[in-house]
Amino acid sequence: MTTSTGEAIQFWVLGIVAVLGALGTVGMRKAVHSALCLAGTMIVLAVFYLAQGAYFLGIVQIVVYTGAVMMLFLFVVMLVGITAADSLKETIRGQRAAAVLCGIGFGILLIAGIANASLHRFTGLAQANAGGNVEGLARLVFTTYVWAFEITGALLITAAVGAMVLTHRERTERPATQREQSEARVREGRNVTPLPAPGVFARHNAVDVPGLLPDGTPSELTVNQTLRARGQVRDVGGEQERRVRKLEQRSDEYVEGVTEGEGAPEGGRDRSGDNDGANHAEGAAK
Amino acid sequence: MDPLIGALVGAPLLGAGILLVGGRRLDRTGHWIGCLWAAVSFVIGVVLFADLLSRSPAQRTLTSHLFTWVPVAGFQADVGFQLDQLSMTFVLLITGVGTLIHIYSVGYMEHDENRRKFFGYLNLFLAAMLLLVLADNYLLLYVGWEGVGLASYLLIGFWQHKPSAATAAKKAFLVNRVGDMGLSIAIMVMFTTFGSFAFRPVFAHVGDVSQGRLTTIGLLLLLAACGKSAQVPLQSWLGDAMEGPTPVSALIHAATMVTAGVYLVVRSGAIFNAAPTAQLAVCVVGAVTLVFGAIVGCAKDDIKKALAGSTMSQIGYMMLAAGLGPIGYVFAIMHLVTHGFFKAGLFLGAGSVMHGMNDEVDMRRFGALRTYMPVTFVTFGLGYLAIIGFPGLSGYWSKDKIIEAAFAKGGTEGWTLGAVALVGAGITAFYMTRVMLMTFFGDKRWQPDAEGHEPHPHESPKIMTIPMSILAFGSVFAGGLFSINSAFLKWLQPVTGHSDGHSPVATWEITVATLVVLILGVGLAWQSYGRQAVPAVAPRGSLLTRAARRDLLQDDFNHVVLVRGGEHLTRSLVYLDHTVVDGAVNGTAAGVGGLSGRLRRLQNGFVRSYAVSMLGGTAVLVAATLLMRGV
Amino acid sequence: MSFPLLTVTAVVPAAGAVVTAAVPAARRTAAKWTALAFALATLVLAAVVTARFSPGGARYQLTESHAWITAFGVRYELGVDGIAVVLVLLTAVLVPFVMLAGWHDADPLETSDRRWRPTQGFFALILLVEAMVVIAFESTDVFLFYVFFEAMLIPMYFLIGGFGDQAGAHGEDEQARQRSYAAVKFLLYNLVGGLVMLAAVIGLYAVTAHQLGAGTFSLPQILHDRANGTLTLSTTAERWIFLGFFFAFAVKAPLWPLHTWLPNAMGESTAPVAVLITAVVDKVGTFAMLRYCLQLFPAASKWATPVILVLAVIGIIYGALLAVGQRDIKRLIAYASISHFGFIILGIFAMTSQGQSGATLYMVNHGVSTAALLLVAGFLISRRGSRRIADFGGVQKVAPLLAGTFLVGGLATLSLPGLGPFVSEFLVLVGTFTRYPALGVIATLGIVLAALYVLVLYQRTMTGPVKAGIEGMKDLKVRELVVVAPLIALLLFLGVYPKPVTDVINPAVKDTLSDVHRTDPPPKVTVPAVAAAKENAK
Amino acid sequence: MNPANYLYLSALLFTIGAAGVLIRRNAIIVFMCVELMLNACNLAFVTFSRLHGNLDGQIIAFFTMVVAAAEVVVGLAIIVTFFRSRHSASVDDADLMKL
Repeated sequence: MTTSTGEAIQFWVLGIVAVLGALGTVGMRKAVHSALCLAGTMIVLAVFYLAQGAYFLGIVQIVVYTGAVMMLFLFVVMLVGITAADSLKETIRGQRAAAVLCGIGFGILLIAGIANASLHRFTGLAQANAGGNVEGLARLVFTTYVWAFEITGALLITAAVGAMVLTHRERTERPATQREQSEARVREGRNVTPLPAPGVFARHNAVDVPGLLPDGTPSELTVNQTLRARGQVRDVGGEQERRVRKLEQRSDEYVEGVTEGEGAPEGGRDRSGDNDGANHAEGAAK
Repeated sequence: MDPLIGALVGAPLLGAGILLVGGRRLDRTGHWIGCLWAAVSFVIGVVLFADLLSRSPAQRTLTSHLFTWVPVAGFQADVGFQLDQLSMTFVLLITGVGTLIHIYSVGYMEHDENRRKFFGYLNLFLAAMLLLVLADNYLLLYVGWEGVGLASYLLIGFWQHKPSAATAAKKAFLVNRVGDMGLSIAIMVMFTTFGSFAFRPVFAHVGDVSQGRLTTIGLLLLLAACGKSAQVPLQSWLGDAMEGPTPVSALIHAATMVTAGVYLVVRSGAIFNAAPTAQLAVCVVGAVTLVFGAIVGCAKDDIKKALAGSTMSQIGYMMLAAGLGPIGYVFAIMHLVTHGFFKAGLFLGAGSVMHGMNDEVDMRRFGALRTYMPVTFVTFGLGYLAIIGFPGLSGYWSKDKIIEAAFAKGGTEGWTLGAVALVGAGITAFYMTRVMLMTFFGDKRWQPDAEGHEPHPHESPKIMTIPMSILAFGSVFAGGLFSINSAFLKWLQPVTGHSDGHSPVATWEITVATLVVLILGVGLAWQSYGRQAVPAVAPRGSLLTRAARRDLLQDDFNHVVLVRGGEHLTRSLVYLDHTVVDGAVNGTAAGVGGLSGRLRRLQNGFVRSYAVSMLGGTAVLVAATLLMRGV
Repeated sequence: MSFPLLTVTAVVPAAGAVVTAAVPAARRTAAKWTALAFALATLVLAAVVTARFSPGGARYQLTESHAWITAFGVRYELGVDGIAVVLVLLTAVLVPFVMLAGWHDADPLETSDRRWRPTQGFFALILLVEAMVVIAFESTDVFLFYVFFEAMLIPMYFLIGGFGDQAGAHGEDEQARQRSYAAVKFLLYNLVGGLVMLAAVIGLYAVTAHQLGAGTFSLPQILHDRANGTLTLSTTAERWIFLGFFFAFAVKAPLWPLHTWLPNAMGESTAPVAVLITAVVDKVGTFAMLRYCLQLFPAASKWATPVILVLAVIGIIYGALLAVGQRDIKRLIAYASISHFGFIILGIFAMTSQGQSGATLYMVNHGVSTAALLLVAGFLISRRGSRRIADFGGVQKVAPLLAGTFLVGGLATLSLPGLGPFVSEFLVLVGTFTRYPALGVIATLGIVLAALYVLVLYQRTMTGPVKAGIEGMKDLKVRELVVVAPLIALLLFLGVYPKPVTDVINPAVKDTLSDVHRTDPPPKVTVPAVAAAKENAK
Repeated sequence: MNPANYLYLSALLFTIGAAGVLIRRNAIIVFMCVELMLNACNLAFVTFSRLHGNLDGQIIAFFTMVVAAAEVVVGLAIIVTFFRSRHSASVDDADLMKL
């Protein structure tokens, strides 16, 4: 007993996708990417559900899993951020080998088990879904499985409460006022002034663009530390310096073009502090 | 009349209950309550006696079945009583002497704050003893048997604050237990043999049982008798038992309880008659003890211990007689009764002396008391004459008959036993004279007691002397009265049966011989204790004397072999239990601990490695299931 | 569907445990009274059970049967035969006394901590144990029995480990160490036993499942199927399963040489708990030998009898000798108990009606007598604050009542005629003697040794001059009298008129013997015993 | 095509998920892998329900989803708290279970 060819094609195509997604979930270095891969696999599974006449489940799969659960994942990923844990380097000796071994062995056994299971009886969901899949499920849920259903309801509530309890952080002491913070800064003598804002001498003042010190080197202080932690600080130091050089060069040319006269002091004024010594020298020469 | 039999036992039991449960509030009246219940049982006894006399000798057996005690399949134990002439005799002796001694004790224990308890115990003893002699089956008899043991334990150890008393009590109970073991095994053998242990069925079927079994039963019963009646080899407790108050020694360790063994043998006559070997054993034990006790009696300076030795010896006579079979049973009992009178009298006398001498017991510190306590002197003297078998007095009638019977057994056995009995009579005369002389004659050897009080000997109060006098009366005339056209014999015959063995020696010859021996004994005693003064401290004495002072080293033997050995055994067992039995277990535990210590390494705490093992396990399980399906 | 009397009898104490545990920490006395009330209610129920039980009626009465774990044919089956009834009653009788005796044992030393509630725990645990023991006695389903046989270890563990008396021979912490050691030892011993039994139980299931199609644990059904031949155990299988069961019971009982946990457990725990151990919980072991080993595996029992009997006799003598050698009052009593358990097991496996009736009766008597002796000993120990015999002496002078009751308890222990234990001990001895004379005689030595250790104990503790530390000793209080007096009365009653009990026991024993296909050896001379009795009665 | 293939697929996915759980250290990813395994099971359930022609399989799958959702909520909450306390999301940092 087999299924329609269309389904077969769909299976083979999407099946591969699903497997790739799964592998990606396991293999991707960054959690975000893993999450996306997983989402993909889930969608594929949803399609399979639909294809197998489990319409309700298919939809639920998309809505609940890819919709809610995976988003929750992504959310947490953002919250937690990238840590050293993301490296794929193994730390426990022999762990990976054992894992792969067990995995393969288990998989083979599982498949072997399915292989020699007698799966020849194949009654489609034709008349089970006769009254509509959803209605069918509903009938079961509210008759045979009503008790389990209620329990799961309770479970969900409990889970929600539990999550709140876990994540809720009790503030033990009064938050420090701005004044106190500044006083603390003075006391400790580290960057007494407010932190420099990012984006100084910047084409645009995006958060991930570090501010530059007068010599044009980017200051890490100016960037949100999360970004720093993730190493997502945009590398702009070199470019800016180059632009400063260009500027000076052009101004020099302009000074030469104008020759002696009123242009010089502008030039001198224009020149940044490191040329002062030269000015004095010239002054002395006169 | 049957319910009365129950009442006979019940009365003192009730008394004991009242006194022991009643508590301190009865302290002032307790002793009278005790006497009352004892007297009640005596009265009942007399009534029953009258009833028996009114019947024809054949119908003189009353039985009353109270209730079924332990019914289990074939094992039917009943609480039932059987009152026949034999029991009756004992009942009268026990209740009679018992009551007298109750009354005596009122005076003797006057200054003891636990007097109520004392009377409670005495009543308890009466009840148990009556149960013993009235039971109609061996198991119930066993109850009484151990009951008297308990009472004796409580009374010997009555002054529990004295370590010696406590030890003596314990010793008595333990030695008795050894005997009791014999009795209980005997009961088991009876049960396996006859399917019952009640007197009637057992005695009825003695005929159809192999002699070997009967001998076994007989010997076991003898063991029990040895324990209770302080016969060799289980006699060692009696001497120490004198730690108890003197009335106790008089009642329990002279008149009644110690004679229970004789009762047992006579009661089981049917069995013994059919087992000559056992009978011979009884005779031998009796004869040996007879001499043993007599020798011990000669050496002791403690008046009570000397009397205790004498008691052993006299019971030896009874056992000997009982062992002789139908010839002797009657005389055994008769001697038992007369002995009950005069020995109780002697003990009460001794008690009265101690009462006057600040509880001094060492005869070497007495002397010349006859003038200070005349009544005691007279009663004690009569008792003395009775026990040495002075012609006409009780002892004469019973003891001569026994010696006669011993000879009548015939053959070498007969001669030996007879000779022993004869010699015994002589020694008896010797040590009793010794006691008499050292206590009442000679010069004063009084010494201040531990607190330094000078003794002021004085006659005991009436309440003590009256019972003594009555007993003295008994010890003078009982034997004679019994022997008037052998009334006692006729009375007991239906129960014990009797056969006149023809003795190889004529009666008058024996009487003469006895008298001769008697005079020899007295003379010898006079020679050594009457003529020259008694040293206040005991001379070292001959080897035999020293041995005799130590109960012929019996105690030393027990101490070395049983006590020391036992201690070592238990100590080593305790050690073994701790090291070997327990050690094995703990060793295993330690091993497991070490192993787990190794395995613990696997627990590196990383969730993932645990997960690996889980997956591996699952894989194995799947594999297993698949294989199972494959099979 | 009649009223589930047996279930209720077990449920009431269980509920009592819950209620007691729920009593607020501050209301200690309230908790005690609640617990006592529930215990008494249980006693009433047990009495009702006994009254409703008709000796000589159906073998198992007041039966209840519901499916429990249908997959494994485990049923919730209750039913009592004569033996069970007696033991249930014994348990129900003893527990209130245990509670009264331990009235102050679990009072916290300092009540500063409001949440600390040892008292509630103590009494709740006792009730819990009672409930489990009762159900174990009542169950006729092997698996159900097994579950509670094991489960009762847990509360016992906490009772032993959690509530030792402050009277050790050593320092405070050393004593705590000893106590936890004892508790763990108790637990491990019995768990090991239980494990072996579990294997046997599974084996039994396998056999039944294989032969009857559907596996069952129901005792009546198995007996029935054996009877009509649909179920036949192969010799080897029967022997292995028997050994599995017997091992567990022998540990619990305990039988030499599996006894070493008992002295520790009894020595370190408080007297009431010790009573609970030896007089209540251990009885489950001997009871189970009688019910499961003999009834389920008659052939194997007969096969193992010689060894078991020898072990039992060794236990009798060995226990008694060690008791003589002890320096600690409670350990002495513990070893005495080992000796007595030897008697019980001897009686059970002698396989004569006297032996088994005697053994059952012995369980009752031993329960009562040991309770009396131990509880008085407990009062003594709590007064002196020490368990060492050497610390006592001359008590009878200052506390005569205490000494007297102690003596009575001791006399019961050495089975003095007129007190309960004598009857049972003698029955056991006779029962043994009729079939194995030699063993009977050796066992009889035990009564001499019993006298030895009891009297030595009494002499060293009670008599002689008053020792230092004893002078001010108070005599028994009213509460303590209320505990001891009834027990002593009970001992007297059982000694003088045990007929009511034996009448209940005998039919059950008869059935058991017929299961084992054993009959009493007939007397050499065929005097029909009844006829003898009659002849004797007239 | 034999619908049994769906089962093979689910077995494959399950195994991959399992392997992931064992290999990855980032708690979140581990968690995702668990989800993957659950989904694989669901697929099997649905397929079985189709094979047997009744909806019970789907019901079970449905319940699995619900429970999975609850589990995700709690699990992620745990991860977050763990990260707060340890500043790490590595499962290896939670190794207090040893000794």
